[in-house]
Amino acid sequence: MSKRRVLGLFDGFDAAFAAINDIKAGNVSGVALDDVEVLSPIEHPDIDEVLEHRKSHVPKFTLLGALFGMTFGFLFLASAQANFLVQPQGGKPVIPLPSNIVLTYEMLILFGVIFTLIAFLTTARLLRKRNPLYSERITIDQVGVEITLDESNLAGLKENFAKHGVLEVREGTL
Amino acid sequence: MSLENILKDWSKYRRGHEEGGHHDYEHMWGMAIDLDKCTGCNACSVACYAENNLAVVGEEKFSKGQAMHWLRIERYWDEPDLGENRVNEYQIHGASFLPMNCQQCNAATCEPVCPVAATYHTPDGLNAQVYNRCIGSRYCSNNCPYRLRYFNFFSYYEDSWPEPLQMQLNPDISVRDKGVMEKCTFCVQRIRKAKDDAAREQRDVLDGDIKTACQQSCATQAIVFGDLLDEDSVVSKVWKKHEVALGKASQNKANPDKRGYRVLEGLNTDPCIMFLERVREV
Amino acid sequence: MQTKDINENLPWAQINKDVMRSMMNPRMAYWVAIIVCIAMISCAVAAEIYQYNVGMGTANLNWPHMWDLYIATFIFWIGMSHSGTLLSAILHIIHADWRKPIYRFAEAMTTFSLMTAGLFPVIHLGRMWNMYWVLPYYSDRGIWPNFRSPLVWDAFAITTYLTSSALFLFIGMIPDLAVCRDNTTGWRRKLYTILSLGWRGDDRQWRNFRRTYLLMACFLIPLAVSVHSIVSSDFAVSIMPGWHVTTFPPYFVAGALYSGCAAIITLFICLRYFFRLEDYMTIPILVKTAKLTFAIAMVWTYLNLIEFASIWYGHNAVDKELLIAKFTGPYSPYFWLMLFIGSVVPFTLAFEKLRTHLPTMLVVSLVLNLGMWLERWMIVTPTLSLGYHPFAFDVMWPSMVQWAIVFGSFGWFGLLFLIFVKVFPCVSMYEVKEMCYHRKRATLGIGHGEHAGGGAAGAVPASKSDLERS
Amino acid sequence: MTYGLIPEKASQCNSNNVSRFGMVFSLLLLFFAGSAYAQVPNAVAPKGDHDGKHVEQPIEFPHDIHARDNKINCMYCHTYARRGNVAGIPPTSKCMGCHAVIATEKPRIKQLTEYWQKGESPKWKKVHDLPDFVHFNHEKHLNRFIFNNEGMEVERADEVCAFCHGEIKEMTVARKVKPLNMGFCRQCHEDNNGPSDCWKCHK
Repeated sequence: MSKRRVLGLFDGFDAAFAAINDIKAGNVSGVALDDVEVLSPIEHPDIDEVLEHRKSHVPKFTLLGALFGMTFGFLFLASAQANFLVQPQGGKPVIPLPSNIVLTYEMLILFGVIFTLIAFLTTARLLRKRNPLYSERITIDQVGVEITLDESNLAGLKENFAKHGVLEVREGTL
Repeated sequence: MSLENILKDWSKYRRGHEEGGHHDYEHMWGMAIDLDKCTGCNACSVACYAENNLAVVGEEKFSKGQAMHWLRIERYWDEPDLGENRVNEYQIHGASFLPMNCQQCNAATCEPVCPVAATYHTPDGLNAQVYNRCIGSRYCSNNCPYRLRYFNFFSYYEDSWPEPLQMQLNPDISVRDKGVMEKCTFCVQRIRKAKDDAAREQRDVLDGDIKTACQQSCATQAIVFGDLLDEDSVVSKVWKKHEVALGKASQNKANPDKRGYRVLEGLNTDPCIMFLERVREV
Repeated sequence: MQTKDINENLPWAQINKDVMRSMMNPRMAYWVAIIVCIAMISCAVAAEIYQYNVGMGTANLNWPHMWDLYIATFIFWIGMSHSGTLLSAILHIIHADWRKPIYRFAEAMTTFSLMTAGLFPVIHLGRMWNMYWVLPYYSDRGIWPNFRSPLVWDAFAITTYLTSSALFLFIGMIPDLAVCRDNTTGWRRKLYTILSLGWRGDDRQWRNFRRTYLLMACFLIPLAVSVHSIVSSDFAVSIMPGWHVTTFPPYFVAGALYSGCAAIITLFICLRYFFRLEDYMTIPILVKTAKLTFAIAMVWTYLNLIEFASIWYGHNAVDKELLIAKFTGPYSPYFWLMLFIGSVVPFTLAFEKLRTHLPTMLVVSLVLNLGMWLERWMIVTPTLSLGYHPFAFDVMWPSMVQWAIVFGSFGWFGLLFLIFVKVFPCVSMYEVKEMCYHRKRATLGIGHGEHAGGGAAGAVPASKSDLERS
Repeated sequence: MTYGLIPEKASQCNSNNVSRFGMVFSLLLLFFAGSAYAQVPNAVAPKGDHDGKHVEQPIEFPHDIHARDNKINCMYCHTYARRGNVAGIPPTSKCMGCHAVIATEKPRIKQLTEYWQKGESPKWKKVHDLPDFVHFNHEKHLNRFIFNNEGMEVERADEVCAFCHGEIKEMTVARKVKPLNMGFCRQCHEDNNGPSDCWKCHK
């Protein structure tokens, strides 16, 4: 049984959500909520509700990056100071904490930001080839519902889409 | 390796100069300048120009304030209060002179602000300036309360030492190019030479081995130079006599015989040059 | 008169069209502006080449005036960079949605003024060809920068801030770049295809995007505050009177926000006028910005006053003498002018009539920026001319070389900004759409008025089908 | 003596006791002579190579004949090395001290004699030229590595010189074969506990 990918374009979030709620209620056979993706021009605060709280893992990376930046930053500074023997200056200690705190803080933020960026690029699946099922209307004002399903269930899905006033249905293979 | 260093010597690396600092000082070069002896003749300044390859910038730049006189004689005019009915027709006391060269502070404010660590403290207790490391941010000069650091605003080599004057340059000390900060070094080349000589003869550096150029040329011998760590050196005797000591920010002013003071001591820069106040006729 | 921040019934396709139009087909005036900027830059480059070859003395620096306009202008540009990202991040976190039409160019302003600011520490170096020694890199010579020096902190802070704010700007722009990608052809399409990183707007992308954007905003607020505190520690960490001031970090941050807000107003009016973005950069938003500027101006005034008061009552002879010299000495005309501009001129922003009148606002915002520039100059120079040691008291005025470089820096900033507005959307399209969407929902009594990041909003079913579009 | 290739103790052994393995080993080492370092007791040789250009000198002075074939100590001619900052170039009189009688018919010696008779000295060009802000002290280094170094004979001075000047005795005109940059100096200072104070070299 070959898998198909279907993109239905809706005129607004309400229609799209209604279609998804139908799927959620089990009215379309062979399509689970996990197969559904919503493509939209803006972020709708209800998307997470409708799609039942899919998780974002970015904050974990951010925390990791910040902790790494902090420890690495301090150890880097302190070890450079301990190995660079022209450090006795102004009667201050070789490893002065106040100034190292300033730079450690900067490093914390820098690595936090960089790790966040990397996490974003990977978790959002950016930097890959876009799949051909894409409509330029999505960046204007239409909301797309993209569903991966078995070929046999195609008819039922289309019926559901039509019921909720789909504007256009695009099909593609996986 | 670095982490090992940090863990092993953590307490040592955390010591400031109040607790003796990171390294044990081999010497602590210091000076005592007796202002009562100073006649303001500027011989020390000239000697400094000759010894340390100081560029002569010319009248125009000098008046603009772009000169580099490591040792400058500052003139202050006394205007004594002569009472209500007496007019100050002429200045009875004349000018006072204050020879100012780098104070070689132990807690130097110029050092921690240098972005590239071109200035630092040597194990001799000197405030070093490494010309070839300097990138010319001039922060050190801004942060020197005595304003004793000078900047090479131009390249002076050709103007200052036209053929054959370049032959008079001291080979033991670099000629600085534009964009570099410089300052009095306590004639470090002479200190190094004395130490090399002492090492060759396998002895310690003796008091009097080193004479800085300014000291050497001072007609009235107002300048005394030596090792403050050496109890018997002339300079430490003078310091002791006038109750001036490193790490001590104020003096007993009650006794007129104790004339010693250090410039702007209240800033806690802990300079290594002590001045003896001028004795005034009252 | 318009009372709403934005017309909620703006069709979404119209938003795309309007913003894309502002990016296309530069008019004659645009090219003239570009040429003017390049001419200004050439002045600076010529002056810099002269200074590089002859020496720093050509800038009329002397002993003890080791720093002058270069550092003052450096702080000015750093300050200018603060409003964009900092305000954008703060307003984002507190869900003030009126930021949405104006934050994009404000963030671009941040990035470009940082890029301008970063030039000045390099220009002011005596041996600028060795400037990389400030960076911590491994070398077999075993030498490192001095991590105690505020100048090294500056290098770290500016690098971090530039990286973070450029990333913040870029990440916030990704959905818009996808819009551009879908609506352009030729080199632009190629460029936007690369830059939009394959954005297709699916829920996974939006979810992670929001999180990332929020986290970045959270990082940027303390970062921006720390950056200008670090810049202030160039002075506050030193020992000199007039510099060694405890209130400097907040004072600098306030001054930074002040000049940045004024600059936002200037650019706001210019963009609104030249790109006919009246529908997006509306008067109510300008009024909000003006109110913010006024508030910050009063903070700045207050910090000035407590600085004077604490010096006066602190009774440190040297500090006090310097304060008196600022008010009466050779630099006093500029000091008074700065106080007048910084504390009196912003009162124009308190009047509804004046703050809705665009030409007045343009002039006021430019004057405020002049005042903030004077402030920086008055921080740097009077201290150098006085200080502790009486023998070193001196007065010095900057030479044409310095003025030319300062002048040219505005051209450099202008050029970068002009290129930006024609290559990237200077109004955030997707966020204006969100703003319209949420405001409309609020008007109709559904859900929240503002974007709430997927809170309880889902509890209210979206029932009216004509919500999203008019 | 096989310079620098056999460890100190082995070189002091009676040659009869040297095993075949030892001979093969030293032959192998000889094979890699180009990359071999001198063996100076209590010292770590600095690392690094440099491909310096050939310098045209007024007279092509053959270091190999003097130092290798005739085993003249470096300090015999560069006599200031042991008591001053610079090693110095010997005065022409020093050359003539030998060459008034030795190898007088050779073209280079004739050239030298000409200079001598005119009362001029050949204008030698500096090969190992450090920047002006570096103040290298030969005396200190010779003291550390030759005179105060236990187990070091003065005859082996060339091994110490080779630290920074390379195998001069294999060259005719000296060529710069070590980088002599700050990393080179600093690494050696670190390995041999030399001073780390900037002002020792830069002032």
